[in-house]
Amino acid sequence: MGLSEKLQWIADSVSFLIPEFVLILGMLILLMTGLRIRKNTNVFAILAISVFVIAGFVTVMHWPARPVALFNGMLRTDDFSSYLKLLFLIGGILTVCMTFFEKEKFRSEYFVLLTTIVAGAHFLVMSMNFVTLLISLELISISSYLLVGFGFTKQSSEGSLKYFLFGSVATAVMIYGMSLFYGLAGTLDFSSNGFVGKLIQTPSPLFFIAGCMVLAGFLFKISAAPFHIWAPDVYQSAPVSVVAFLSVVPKLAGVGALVKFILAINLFGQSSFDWQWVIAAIAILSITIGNFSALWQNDAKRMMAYSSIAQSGFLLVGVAAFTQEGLHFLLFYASIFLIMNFLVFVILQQFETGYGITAISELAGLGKNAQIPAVLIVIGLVSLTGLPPTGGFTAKLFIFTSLWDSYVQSGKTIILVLFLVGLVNTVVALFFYLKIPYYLFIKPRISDSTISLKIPSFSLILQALLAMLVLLLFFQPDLLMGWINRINFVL
Amino acid sequence: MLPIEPLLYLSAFLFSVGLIVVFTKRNAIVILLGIELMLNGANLNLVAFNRAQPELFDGQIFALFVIVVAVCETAVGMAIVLRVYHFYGTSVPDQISELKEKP
Amino acid sequence: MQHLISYLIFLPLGAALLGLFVPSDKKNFFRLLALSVSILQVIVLLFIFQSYGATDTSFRLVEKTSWITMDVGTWGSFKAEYFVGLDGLSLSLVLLTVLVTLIAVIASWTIDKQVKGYFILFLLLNGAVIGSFCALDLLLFYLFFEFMLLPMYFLIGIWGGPRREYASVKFFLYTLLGSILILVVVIALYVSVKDPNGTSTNITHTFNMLYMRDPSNFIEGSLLHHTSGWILGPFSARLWAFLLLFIGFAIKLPMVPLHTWLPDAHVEAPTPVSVLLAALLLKIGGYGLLRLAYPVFPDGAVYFSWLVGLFGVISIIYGAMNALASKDLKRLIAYSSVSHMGFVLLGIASVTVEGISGAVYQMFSHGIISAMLFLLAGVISDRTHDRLIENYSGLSSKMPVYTGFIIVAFFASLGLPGFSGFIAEILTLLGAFSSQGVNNLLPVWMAIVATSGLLLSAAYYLWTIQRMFYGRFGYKGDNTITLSDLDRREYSTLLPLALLTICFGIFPQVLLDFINPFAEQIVRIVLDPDMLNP
Amino acid sequence: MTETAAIPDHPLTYLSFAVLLLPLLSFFLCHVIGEKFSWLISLVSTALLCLTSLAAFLLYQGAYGNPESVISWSWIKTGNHIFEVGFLFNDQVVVMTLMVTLVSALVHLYSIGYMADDRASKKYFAFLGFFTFAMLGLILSSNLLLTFCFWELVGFASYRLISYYRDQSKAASAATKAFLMNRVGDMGFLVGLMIIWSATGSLEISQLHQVSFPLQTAAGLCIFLGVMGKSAQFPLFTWLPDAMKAPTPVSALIHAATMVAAGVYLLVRLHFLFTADAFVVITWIGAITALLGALAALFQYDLKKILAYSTMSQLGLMVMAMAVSPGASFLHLLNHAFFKAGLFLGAGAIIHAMHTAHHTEKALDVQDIRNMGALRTQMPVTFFCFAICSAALAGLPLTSGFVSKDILLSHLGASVNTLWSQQGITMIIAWITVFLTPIYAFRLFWYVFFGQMKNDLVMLQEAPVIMRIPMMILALLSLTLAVSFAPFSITAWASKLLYLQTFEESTYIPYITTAIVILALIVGYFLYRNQPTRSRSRFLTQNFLLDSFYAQYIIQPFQFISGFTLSLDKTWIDRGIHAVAYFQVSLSHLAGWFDRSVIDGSVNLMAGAAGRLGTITRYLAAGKIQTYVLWAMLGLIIFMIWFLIL
Repeated sequence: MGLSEKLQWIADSVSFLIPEFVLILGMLILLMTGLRIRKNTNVFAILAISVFVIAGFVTVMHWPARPVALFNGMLRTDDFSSYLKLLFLIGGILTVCMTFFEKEKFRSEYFVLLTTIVAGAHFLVMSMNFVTLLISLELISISSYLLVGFGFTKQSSEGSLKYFLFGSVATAVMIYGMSLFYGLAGTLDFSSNGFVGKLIQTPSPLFFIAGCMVLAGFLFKISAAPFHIWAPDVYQSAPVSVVAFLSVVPKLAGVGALVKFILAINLFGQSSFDWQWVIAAIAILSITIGNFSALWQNDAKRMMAYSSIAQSGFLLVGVAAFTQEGLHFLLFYASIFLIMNFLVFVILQQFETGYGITAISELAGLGKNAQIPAVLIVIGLVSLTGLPPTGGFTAKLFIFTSLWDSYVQSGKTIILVLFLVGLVNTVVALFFYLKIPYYLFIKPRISDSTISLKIPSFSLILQALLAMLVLLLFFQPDLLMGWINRINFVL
Repeated sequence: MLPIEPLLYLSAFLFSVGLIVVFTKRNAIVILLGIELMLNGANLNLVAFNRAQPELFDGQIFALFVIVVAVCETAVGMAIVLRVYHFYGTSVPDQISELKEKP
Repeated sequence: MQHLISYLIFLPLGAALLGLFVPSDKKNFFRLLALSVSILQVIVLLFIFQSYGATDTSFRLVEKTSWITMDVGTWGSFKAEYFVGLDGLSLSLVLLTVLVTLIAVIASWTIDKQVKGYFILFLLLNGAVIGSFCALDLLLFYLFFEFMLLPMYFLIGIWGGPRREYASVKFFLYTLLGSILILVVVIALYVSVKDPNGTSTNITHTFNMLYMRDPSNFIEGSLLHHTSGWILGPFSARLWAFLLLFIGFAIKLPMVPLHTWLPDAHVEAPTPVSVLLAALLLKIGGYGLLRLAYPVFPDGAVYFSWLVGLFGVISIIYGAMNALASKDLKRLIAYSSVSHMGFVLLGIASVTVEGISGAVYQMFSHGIISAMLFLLAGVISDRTHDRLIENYSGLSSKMPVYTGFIIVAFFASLGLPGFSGFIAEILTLLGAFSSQGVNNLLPVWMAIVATSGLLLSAAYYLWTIQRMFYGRFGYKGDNTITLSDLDRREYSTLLPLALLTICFGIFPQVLLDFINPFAEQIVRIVLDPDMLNP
Repeated sequence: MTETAAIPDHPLTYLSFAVLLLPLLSFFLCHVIGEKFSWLISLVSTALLCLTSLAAFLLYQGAYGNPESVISWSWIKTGNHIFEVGFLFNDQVVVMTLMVTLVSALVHLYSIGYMADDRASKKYFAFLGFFTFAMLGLILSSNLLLTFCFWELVGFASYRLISYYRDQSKAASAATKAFLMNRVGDMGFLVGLMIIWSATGSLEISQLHQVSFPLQTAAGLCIFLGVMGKSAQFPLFTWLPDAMKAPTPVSALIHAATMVAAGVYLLVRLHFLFTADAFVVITWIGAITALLGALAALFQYDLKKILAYSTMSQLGLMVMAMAVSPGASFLHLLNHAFFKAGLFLGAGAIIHAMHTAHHTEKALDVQDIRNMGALRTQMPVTFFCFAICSAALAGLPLTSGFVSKDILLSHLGASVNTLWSQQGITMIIAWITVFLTPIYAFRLFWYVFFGQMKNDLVMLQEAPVIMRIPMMILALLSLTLAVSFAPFSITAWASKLLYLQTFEESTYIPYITTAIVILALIVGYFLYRNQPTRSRSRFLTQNFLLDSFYAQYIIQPFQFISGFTLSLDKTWIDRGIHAVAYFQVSLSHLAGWFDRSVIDGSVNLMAGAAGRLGTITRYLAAGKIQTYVLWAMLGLIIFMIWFLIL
C-alpha cells in the first residue's frame, strides 16, 4: 500500500489511543512541573490523580470498544484490554492516594514513573506483536526498577539492583525466545493467521522451547514460579505504596498479555504441545510455593510478597481453564484482587508509618489501639484467603467453577490436581493470613508503650470504602459480572 | 552465501556464554556485559532469520529495537549500580545481601 | 408476618451493626442489647409457631428473593437466591438455638473484658447459626456455615482460658478443613444441577437445595449425574461427593477420630461460649448430614450407611471411655458430648423413621442438657479456677442446690427416663436395632454395642458425683475461697433448662409431631428404589 | 388405643391416677414446704401415703376378680408405630398395688419416729414418696417401654436413698454400685425390648400374649438379665448387701419388700413371654442364688446384712419356682414382703435404740449382732414382732411363710419326675435352702435376744409407739390368718386368688417341711447356743469374693482401657489428624530449605562443572541475586526437559 494510506491508517489509529496519549501528556507535564517546583508537595499527587481520572474517563467513553487493529496489527483495542486498563488506572489512583500517608512526600519523578508504568501496562495489554510487547514490557520493567529504589535507603537500593539484574536476564531470555519464534513462524505478529498457520504446519520441539523462554519474561512480570524469587526481597525493601502498586498493576498487565500469547501459541488447540498442562503446572507450583513459603515469614511485606506469588497462581488458574468463562472469571478475580490487595496494603502502611511496625509479631495487641483498621484488615485477609462473606470467596468460587467445568470437558488429571491443590491451599493460606489478626487481637501487648496515633481520617475512609467494596462484591457480584460478561474475548 | 546454521549456533553460543557470565562473574558491571551478550545472541538470531524473507525487514527492525532497549536498560542499570556502590562501597552482588530469608 | 424468619436472622446482625457505633465503655448497653435481641427472638418464634400450621413435610414461611443471577455466556447462567424456610428439622433446631442463646446471654452477664467486642461477636454468631439452620439455598447455607467460624475463633481466642490460643487455632483449622471438603462438593453440585424452570438453551445453574434432591435436575453428562461413569479409585463421583460431605460435617459433629478439637476448645472456652459450642455448633454437623448429604446423595447414604453407623458406635464407646478417664470436669463433659453425638450418627445411619427422629431429638435434647452441664461446670470453675475432679469432695454439704442441679443434669445426660435424653436414645437404639429387619442397612450388633454406651455414661457420671459431691467436704486448693451456693443469676439460667429437659422427656410428642414428617420424608427419599440403582 | 378409646368416666382411671400421683404429690410437697415447717413434712407425706393405700384398697375392691382390662393413651408416635402409656388391671396388679402402698404407708409412719432427730429428713421423705410413685407406675403400667422407664426410676430413687447419709463415702459408693449393677441389668432389659419390638412391632403387654417370634429365648434371657439386676440374683447380687448403708426403713421398703421384688413381679407378669429354654437358665440362676444367699447369711454378723442375704435367698426361691408356678412365687413374694419388712423394721428399732444408747462411744458397731444380746427384756414388743416375723421366715406352721413356701415346694415337687433331672436337682437345692433358712433365722434371733446381757445395754429402751405400730401390723400380717384359715392346709384363700387350685394337693409336703424346720432349729440351737463369735473365711463372708473379682477383672481393665484411649487421643489421633498441619509446617521448612540449600546445591553442581568449586561456593550463598537467577533458569530448563521427555 502507498505511503499516504499508511499515514491515513496511522492517523485513524491515533484516535483510539487517547487514554494513552493523556497518560503520556500527563507524564510530560509532571516532568516539567517537577523541574519547576523543586520541593515535594502534594501538587504532583493531585496532578497524577487528575491524569489518571481523565484517562479513565476517556476509556469509559470508548466503552464498549469494538476490536480494532491499530498500526498495521501492532496493537489492538478491545473490551478485554479496556477493562484491564480501567483496573490499572484505579490501581494508579489508589497508589497515589497511598502516597499521601507516606512519611515524607515523594518527588515528582515518583509520579512520572507511576504514570509511565500505567501507560506501559496499557500498551502491554493492547500489543499484538512481539515488538510492541517487548517495548511496553520494558517500559514497565525499567520504570519499576527505578521505582523500587525510591525508598532511597540502603536496602531499597539493593532491592532495585536485584530486581534489575533478575529482570534483565528474564528479558534477555524472553527476547531470545521471540527471536526463535520469528525464525519458526517468519513473522513477529503473533496474533496473525500467518503465525499460527506456519506453526501448525511445521511442528518442532524448538517451538516449545521458544514458548517457554517467552513465558519466562511473563512469569517474571507476574512473579510466578519459577521466576518468583525476586519478589520477597524487592517487596521487603520498597516503600509500601510501591509494593502495593507493583503487586497489582504490572502483574495484571502481565497476565493480560500472557492470556493473548498463550491463546495464540495454543494454535486453537492444534498445538502439538499441551500449553494448558504447562499453565496448570505453573499455577500449582506458584500456589504451593507461595503459600508454603509464606507460612514462616515474620516480615509483613515479605509475607505479602509470597501471598502475591500465590495469588498470581490463582490468576493463572483462570487462564488454565482455557474457556471464555475462565477469562471472564479471571477478570472478576483480577478486580477483586486489586481491591483486597490494596485494602491490606493501605492498612499495613498505616501500621508501618504510624507505629513503625514491619514485623507481624510486633502487631501484638494493636487490636485495641487501632480498632477500625484492625477489623478492616481482617476483612481484607479473609478475602485474600477466600472465605465468605467476602468478594475473595466469590472470585475463588468462580474461577474454580470454570476450572471444574473445563475438567469435566477435558478430563485432564492435572486440572483436577490443580483444583484440589488450590482448594487445599486455602487452608494453608489461612495459617499465615490469620497470623495478623491472631497477633492483633489474641496476643497480648508485649511492650505496654501504648502509642495511640491519629490515623488520618482520609485513610480510614479509603480503607472503609475498599472493605465495603470487598463485602459488596460478595453480596452482589453481578454488579461487576454483569459488566464483565458483556466482554467477549476474541484473539 | 554462508548457510544459516553456523549463525544460529553462534547465537546460541553467545547466549549461553552470557548466561554463564551472569552466573559466575563477581562484578555487577561484568554481569551487565553478560546480559548484553545474551541480547546480542538474540539479535544475531533475528538478523539471521530475516534472510528467510528478504522483502521484509521485521527481524532487523526488531533487532534495532532490542539494541535500543538494551541501551536504556544499561543506562538504568548503571545508575542503580552507582547508587548501590554509594551505599555499600562495592559493586559485587555477593557482598550485597542484606535482604534474605531469615533461617 | 411473612418475613418472620428474616426477622429472626437479621435481628442479631442488625443489633451487632448498631453496637459497632456505641462507645465501648457502655458495658450494660451491650448486655441489654443482646438480652433484648434474644427476648425479641423468642417472641418472633412464638409467632412462627402460631403461623406454622399443620405438620407435614412442606417448608413453611418460605422467603425467596433473587440474590445473584448472572449470565455467564455459553456455559449457562448462575443463580443463587435468598431462600429460607422451615420444616420440622429446622424448626426444632431454631427453637433450640433461640432458647439456648437466651440462656447464654444471661450466663455471659459476668463477662467484663472487652464487653463490646464480646457481645458483637456473640450476636453475629447467633444470627449465623439461625441462618444456617434456615437456609435452603446452598450458597446461603455455606455463607452462614463459614460465617460461624470467625466469631467463634475470636470468642475462644480472646476470652478463653490459658491455652486458648492453641485451642482456637485448632478449632478453626479443623472446621475450615471440613468446610473446604464441603466447598468442593458445593462447586461440583451447582455446576451439575440445573433449574428445571430454566430454558434448555441456556442452562441455569442453581444452588437451590430442593432442586438438588430431584435426580432429574442433574444435567446429563455432568459429573454428579447418575450415569456419569467417572471413577476415581474405588468410588464413583457421587460416592466421593457423599464421602466428602460426610467427613466435612463429621468434623463438626464431631466424630471420632476427628473430634480432638472439641475437648481443647471446650476446656479453654469461657462458659457461655462452650455452651453455644456444645449446644448449637455441634448440631450443624448433624443438620448438614440430614439436610444436604442424605437427601441429595441417597445412593451414597445407602452405600456408606454401614460405615456411618460404625463410626457412630465407635464415637459412642470411645467418647465414653475417654470421659471415664478424664480428670478435668469440663473435659469429661466434652467427651460425653462426643459420645452422645455418636447416637446422632447411629440414628441417621439407620435410615428408619425411629432412628432419624431419634437423632434429631437427640440433637435437641443434647443441646439443652449439654448447655446445662457446661453452665454447671462453669459455676465451679468461676468459684475456684480449678476444674480437677480429684480436688473436690463432699461439695453437697456446702452447695446443696448446686448438687441438686448437678444430679438432675447428670442423670438427664445418662439417659434416665423422664428426661429428654432417654426418649432420644431409646428411639435411636430402636431404630438402629430394627434397621436390619426394615432396610437391612445396619447389623444388629451395632445397636447392642451402642447400648453399652448408656452403661458407661452412667459409670463416669456416677463416679464423678461420688468423688466430687459425697463424702466429707474437702477442697485441695487455697482454702480462702468460700464455696458459695448458686446465686440468683446462675439459678435463673439453670432452672429453665432443667424444666425443659424434664418436660420434653415426659411429653416428647410436642416436638416429635414436627420431626416425624421430616423423618418419614428422609426415609422415603433415601430408600427410593430408583435412586438406589440409577 | 388412643385418647378416644380411653374410658374417661371409668372410676378405675381416677383411682389409679390417685394411687399413682398422691406419692408424687408428697414428693413435690416435701420440696416446697419451707424450712420453717419442716416438722410438717413427715406428717404430710405419711398422710398422703395413707390416702394412697386407701385408694389402692378401693382399686382392689373395684378391679379384683374382673377380667384383665387396659386403659391407655398414645405417648410417642413415630412413623406408623405408636408407643402407648396406660394402666393394666388384673388381680395380680391390684394385689401388688395394695401390698406396696400398705408397706410404704407403714414405713412412712415408722420413719416419723425413726427420722425424728434428723434435721434433713426432707429429702428422705421426698424420695420415699418418689420411690413409691415409681414402684406403683412399674406395677400398673400397661406397656413394656413405660415399665422400663419406671424400672429405671425405681433404681434412681434407691440410688438417692442409699446415698442419703451423704457424708459417709461408703454410702455413696454403695449407691453408685447399686445403680451401676442395676444398669447392667437394665441394658439387658433394653436389648430385650428392642428384640421384642423389632419382632412384633409392639410393646403392649396385653398384645404380647400368645405371640411367638424368632429370638424369643434371647429376648426372655435379656429381660431376665434386668431381673437379675433388680432382684439381686447371682451374679449381680453384690450390690444388695452394700445397699444396707441406707436408713433401715428404706431397706425395709426398697431392699426387702418392694423394689427387689419387682424383678419377680416382672417375671410373673411376662410369664407367657419366656420359652422353656429360657426357664432352664432362670431356674438354675434362682437355685444358685437361693443357696448362696442362705449360706452367706449363716456367716454374717451384721444384723442388716444377714437380713439382706436372706432376702436374696428368698428371692432365689421365688425365681426358681417361676418355671413351674408363677402364682406360688407371687404368693411367697407377698408374704415375704410383709415378714421381711417386719424384720427390717424390728432391726431398725434395735439399731435406733443402740444408737441412742451409744451416743458416747462411736467406735462400737451398733449393727454387729455380737454386741447385742438378751434384748428381750428391754424391748419386749420388738422381741415379739421379731419372733413372729422370723418364724414366718423360717417357715414355721401358723405363719404365712409356711403356707406360701409349701405351695412353692409342692409345685416344685409336682414337676419332678426323676431325681437326676434338672428339676430334681433344683428341688434338692430348694430343700437345702429350706433347711438352712431356719438355722440362720434362729442364729440371728438367738444372738440378738438371748444369751447374757452385753456390757452397757441396760439403759436401752423400747422404740417409741409410732414405730411399734407398724411393726405390730406387719407381724400380724405375717401370721397365717393373713392368708389362710386352715393352719395345716395349704389351700388358702390367698392361693385361690392366684388360681392355684389346679394342682393336686400333695398331703405329705407340709409335714416334711415342718419336720425339716424343726430339725433345723435343733441343729441351730446346738450350733449357736453359746453364741460363738469367730469369723469365717473371706469367701463366705464377702460375697464369695465376687466383688474382688469384679474389681480385678472388670473395673480395672475398663479403667486401664479408658486411660489408654485417653492417651491415644492425646498422642496418636491428634498426631494423625494434625498430619495435615505437620505436613504443612514441614513443607514450609522444605520450601525454606529449598531456597537455601537446593539452590546452593545446584550452584555447587554448576561450579563443579566449571571446575572452580571452592571459589564459587564461597560467594554463591542465599540472598545472592546470581543464585536467584541461576535457580530460575534451572527451574525453566528442568521444566522444559521434563515436559519434552514426558
